[in-house]
Amino acid sequence: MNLDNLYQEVILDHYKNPENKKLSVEKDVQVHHLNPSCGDEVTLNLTLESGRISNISWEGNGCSISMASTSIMSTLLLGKSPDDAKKILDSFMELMQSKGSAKGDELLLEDAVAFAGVSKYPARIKCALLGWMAYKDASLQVEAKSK
Amino acid sequence: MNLDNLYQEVILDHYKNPENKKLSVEKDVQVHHLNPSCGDEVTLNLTLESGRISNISWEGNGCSISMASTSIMSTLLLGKSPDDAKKILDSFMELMQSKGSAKGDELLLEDAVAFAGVSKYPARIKCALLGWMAYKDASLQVEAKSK
Amino acid sequence: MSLDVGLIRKDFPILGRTVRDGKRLIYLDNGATSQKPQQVLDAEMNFYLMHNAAAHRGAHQLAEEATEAFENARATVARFLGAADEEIVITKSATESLNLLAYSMGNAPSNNRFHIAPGDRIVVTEMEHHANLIPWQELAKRTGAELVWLSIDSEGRLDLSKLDTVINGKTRVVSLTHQSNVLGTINPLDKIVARAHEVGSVVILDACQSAPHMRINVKELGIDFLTFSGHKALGPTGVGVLWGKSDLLEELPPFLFGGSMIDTVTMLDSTWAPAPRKFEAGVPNMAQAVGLQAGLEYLEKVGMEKIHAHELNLTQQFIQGLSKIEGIEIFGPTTTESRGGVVSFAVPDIHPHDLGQFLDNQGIAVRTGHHCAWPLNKALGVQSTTRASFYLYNEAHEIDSLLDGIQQAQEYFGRSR
Amino acid sequence: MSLDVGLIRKDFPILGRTVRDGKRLIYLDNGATSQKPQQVLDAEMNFYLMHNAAAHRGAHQLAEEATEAFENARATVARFLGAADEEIVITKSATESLNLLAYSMGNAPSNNRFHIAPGDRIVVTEMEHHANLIPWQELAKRTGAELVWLSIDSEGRLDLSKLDTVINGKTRVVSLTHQSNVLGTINPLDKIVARAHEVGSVVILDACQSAPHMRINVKELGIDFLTFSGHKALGPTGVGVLWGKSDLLEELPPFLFGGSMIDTVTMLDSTWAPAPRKFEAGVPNMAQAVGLQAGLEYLEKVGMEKIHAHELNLTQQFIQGLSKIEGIEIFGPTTTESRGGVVSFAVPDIHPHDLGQFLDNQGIAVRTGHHCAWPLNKALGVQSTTRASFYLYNEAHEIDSLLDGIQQAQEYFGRSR
Ligand SMILES: Cc1ncc(COP(=O)(O)O)c(C=O)c1O
Ligand SMILES: Cc1ncc(COP(=O)(O)O)c(C=O)c1O
Repeated sequence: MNLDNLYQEVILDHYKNPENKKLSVEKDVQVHHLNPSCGDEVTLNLTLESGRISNISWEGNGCSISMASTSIMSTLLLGKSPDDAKKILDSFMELMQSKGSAKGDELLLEDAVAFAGVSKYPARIKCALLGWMAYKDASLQVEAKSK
Repeated sequence: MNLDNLYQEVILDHYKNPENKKLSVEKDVQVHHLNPSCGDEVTLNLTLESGRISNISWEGNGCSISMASTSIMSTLLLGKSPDDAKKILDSFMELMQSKGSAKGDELLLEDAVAFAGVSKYPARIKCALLGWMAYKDASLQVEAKSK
Repeated sequence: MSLDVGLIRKDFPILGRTVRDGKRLIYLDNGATSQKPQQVLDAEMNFYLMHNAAAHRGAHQLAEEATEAFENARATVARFLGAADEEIVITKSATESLNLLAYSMGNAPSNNRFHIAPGDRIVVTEMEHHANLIPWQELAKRTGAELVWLSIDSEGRLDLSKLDTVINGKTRVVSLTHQSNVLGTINPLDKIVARAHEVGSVVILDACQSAPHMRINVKELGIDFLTFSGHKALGPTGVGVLWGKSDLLEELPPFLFGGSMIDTVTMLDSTWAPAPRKFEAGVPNMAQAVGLQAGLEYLEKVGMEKIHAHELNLTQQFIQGLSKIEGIEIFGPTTTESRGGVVSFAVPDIHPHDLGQFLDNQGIAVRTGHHCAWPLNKALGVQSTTRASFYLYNEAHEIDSLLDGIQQAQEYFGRSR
Repeated sequence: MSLDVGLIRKDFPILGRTVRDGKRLIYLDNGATSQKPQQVLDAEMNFYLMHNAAAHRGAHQLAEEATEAFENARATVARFLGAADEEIVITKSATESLNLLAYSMGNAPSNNRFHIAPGDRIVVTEMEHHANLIPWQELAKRTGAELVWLSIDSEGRLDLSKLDTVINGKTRVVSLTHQSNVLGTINPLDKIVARAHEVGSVVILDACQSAPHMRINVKELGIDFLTFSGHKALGPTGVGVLWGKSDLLEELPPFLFGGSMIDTVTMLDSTWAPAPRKFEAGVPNMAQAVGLQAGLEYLEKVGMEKIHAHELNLTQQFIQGLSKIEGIEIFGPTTTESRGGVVSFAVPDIHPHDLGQFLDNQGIAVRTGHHCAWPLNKALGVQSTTRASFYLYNEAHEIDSLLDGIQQAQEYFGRSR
C-alpha cells in the first residue's frame, strides 16, 4: 500500500504551515471539538458578516490529517455564504464515506480532494472530519443566534 | 448405564414409606434447609437427652434421593451420641465425594451405602446431602445452646 | 414448506454425540441454552485467526478489521430486530442487559426522565425469570419505589383484568417477558404497551424465549427496550443484546464505566460518548458478537416463521401425547395458540428430579426444577416441574422418545410400590 | 534457558498472516489485547462440540459436563493466582470486575464493612486506566465519599512521599494498577498495602497488565481483591477474573441479580447463594472460561518467569535503540527495573497517530492515543503517545523493525520540511 495516497504533499504542507491558525479576537461563536479516541482537539471561531463567512480561525492540537484538514477547510470556507459552505461540507462528508472509491469534486473541494485517500482508513476519517464538524456545529449556532 | 445403581430398592422404599417423617411437638432446635437449584426442602427437629439423640423427626418435599436419604439418616442417627452421629455423617460425606469409587462403610452407614451410586452424579449429591446438612446444622445449634 | 431438519442437524455436530453409555443425545433443554451450528464456531474461530485486535482502539489494520467485524455484528442484530444499528448495545447476557437498565435508571438524576422517586411504580409479572425480577426488586429498594405485578390465571396466562389499576399513573417501568420460560405462554403486548404508554411508562421486553424462536420487529411491538441472550439463539456463550429506542438510549445514563465509553476524563469527572458506545465499556466481547451474528444469520436463512411453525408442530405432538398419559398435568396453555415450544408438566408420584434423571439415562436432556422462576412455581402451587423445550433441530421421533420415556419412568418408579 | 519463540509462534496462526499488501504482521499491541494460541481456540471449540449446556442447571449429562468444565476453569484460574477456587469470580472483563466492586460496595448497607459513607475516602493513582478510575468517581459521587490519588514523579513512578496523608484514617478503598498500561511501571505494593491495612482499608489490584506477564501470587502480594482480563492473557474475549479473599467476598453484597445467584426468591425479596455464585448471575460465559483456562495453562507451561525475562530483554533492546534516535522521549522508567514490556514514547514533530499509521503501513501494529488513561497523559503533559507492548511471541528482529520504522517515519514526514 502506498502511504503517499494518504499523506499527500499538500496535507503535510498544511500540517507544517497551517492557515488561519490563530484565534481571532472577535467572533460570533466559539466551539471546541475533541476526538475522544485520541485526544485531538480543535477550537474554532466563526464570524459572519452580511451573509458571508468573514472570519474563520482556529487553534488545535492533533495529527497531520486533523490539522491539515482544518487548515484547508478554513481556507475553503472563508468568504463563502453559509449555503455554499454547506455544499462544500456535504461534498467533503460524501468523499469521506466513499471507502476509497471516490476522488472528490475538485471544483468544490479544491485542495481538500487530497483527503480522498483517508476514506480508505476508517480510523482516520474522524481525524479528517474534526475541524469540519467544528465548523458545522459553529454554523448551526450562528444560525440559531440570528433567529 | 444402569439406573438401578442410583435408584436402589431401599431408596425407593424409603421414598414411599419414609421414617420419622412427622415433626415432633417438642424439640431442642428446628432447622429448615433448602436446595436453591431445585427447591427441595427439609424441616428437621432435633432433641438430645442425656447425651443421645432422643428424637429426630422431619418434614420435607423433594425427590426420591433427598427424601430417602433424610429418612435413612434419621433412622441411623436416632439414639446415637453426637460423636457417633458425627462419625456416621463424616463417613457419608466421604462416600458422596468418592465419584463412584467407594462402596461405603456398611458397618457405619448400614442402609445409607445404597447412596454410593449417587456420587457418580454430581448434580444429585446435593440431594442426598440435604437432610444430612440439616442435621449437621441442627446439631451445631444444639451444641451451641448447651454451652 | 417445512424445515429440512435432517439437513439442519448436519450443521450441529454435538447432536451426533452419545451420552450415558452410547445413548443417542436427544437435546430438549433449548430453553436453557441452544446448541451451536458449525457456522457459529467457524465465525468465532475466523475472527481469532484473522482479525483479532482491540476494536475501537488503535489505527492499525487488525484493529480496523476487528472494529468492522464488531460493527457488522451490531448491524446484523439490528436487522434481526428491525432496529437501527445505533440502537443495539452488545452486553454479556440478557441478565446484564436487564441489570444495566435497572442500574442505569438508578443512576438517573432527578432531571432525567428515567429518574425513579419514592412512590413510583415498577411493574413486572408473576411469570418473570429471576433475571427480570430481582434487578427490579433491588431498584425498588434503592429508590423507594413500589414493585407490583400482574398475576397469572389458571391457564397460565396473564390476568389483565386489573391492568388499569396495576399500571397506574405512578408507573415508570413495565418490564415483562415476551414468552414464559416455564409455561410457554406468549404474552399479549398490545394492551399492556398501550396502557403503559398512556401513563408515561416505558415498556421493557424480556425476549430471551421469543427472539430466538419467532420473528420479532421492535417497531411493530411498540415497546421501548428489548433484550435477549445470544447463547439461546444459536450464538456463543458470553454475549447478550439490549435494544432501546435511540432517544431513550441517549437519555439513559451509563452503567459500566471504563474505556471506550467516554468523551472526556479528568481525575474527578467524566463525560460520556453517545449511545451505544457509552454502554459498552472496555474491550468488547468481539468474537462472541461475531459468533452471534453468524447464529442470527443462520436463523434468518432458515426463516423465523418456519422455525416457529416447526416448534409448534412438535409442541402439539407433545401436548397431545401427554394428554393420553393418565394423570399428567400441563402447566400453561394446552393449545398452540399464543404459545411457544416450551412445555412444563408434572407426572404423578414422580418427582421432576427423578424423572429428569430417568430420561437422562435414556439420552434425553430435559430441565427440572423451578427454572429460575420461583415465584411462578409458587403461584402454580408446585415446587418444581419438568420442562421440555424445542428448537429447529428437534425431530418428531424425539418427541415420541420423550413420551415413551415418561411412560417407562412411570413403570420404573412404580416398581416397588 | 530462554524461550523458544520460534516454537511458540507456531501455536499462533494469526502471526503468520500479512497486512497492508503483503507485509508480515509485527504485532506489538499486546497491551490492548493478546493473540490466542490454537490451544485456546481448540478448547473453546471442544466445549461447544462436546459439552455445551447450561452449567449449574439441569441434571442431564451435558449439564453435568458443562458444570465440570466451568468449575475446572475456575480451579485453573485459582491455581494461576495462588488462590482458593471459591475465591474466583468469573466476569466478562476486568472492567466488569472493577465495576462489580464499586457497585457492590455501593449496595452495602450501613452495617456492612463495605459500606461507604459521606466523608470516607477512596484512593486511586494518577496512572489508572479509565476502568479503574471512573467506577470510583461514580461511587464517590453516589455516596458522598472523597476521591483522592497518589501522583506520579518525573520518572513515571508513584510518588509515595505523601502516602500517609493520602491514605488516611477515612480511607475505605485503595485501588491501583499493578503495572501501568502506558508507562510500564510496576508499582511497589508493600508500603501501600501496609499503610492501607493499617488504616483498615481494602486494597484492590488492577492486574490487567501484570498477571498475563509475570508470576502472581495473591497471598504473597497481601492484597484483598485482584482483577485481570482474559483477552490480554491469551484467553478469549468476553471473560475476566475477579479474585477476592473468601471472607471479603462472603460479606460483599452482590452486583448483578438473576438466575443461579440466589438462595430463595419471592416476588418482593430474595436472598443470595454463597460466593462466588452470588456474583455470577445468569448462564455463565462457559466457553470463554474454558478458553481462558487453556490460555493460562499455556502460560504456565511456558513459565511466567521466562516470559517476564523475555519481555524485559525486548524492552531493554527497544529502550536502548530508542535512546540512539535523536530527540525521542520515553514516558516511564528508562531501565528495566520494576517495569514490564510496555513502552510509550514520543518522536519529535511526528504526531503519534501519523507515526502509528506509518508503522502500520509496514505491518507493525502499535497503539497510539491516550490509552484510556487520559489524566495520566495530562500529568505527562502530552495529548497522546505511541506505545509498543511485547509478549512471549515477539522476537528481537521485530524490535529492530520497529526501530527502523521509526527512523524511516522521521525521513518520510520530514520530506517536505
Ligand atoms: C490497566 C488496565 N486496566 C483495565 C483494563 C480494562 O480491561 P478490559 O477492557 O478488558 O475490561 C485495561 C485494558 O484495557 C488495562 O490495561
Ligand atoms: C425468560 C428469560 N429471561 C432471562 C434469562 C436470563 O438469560 P441469561 O442467563 O442468558 O442472562 C433467561 C434464561 O435463563 C430466560 O429464559
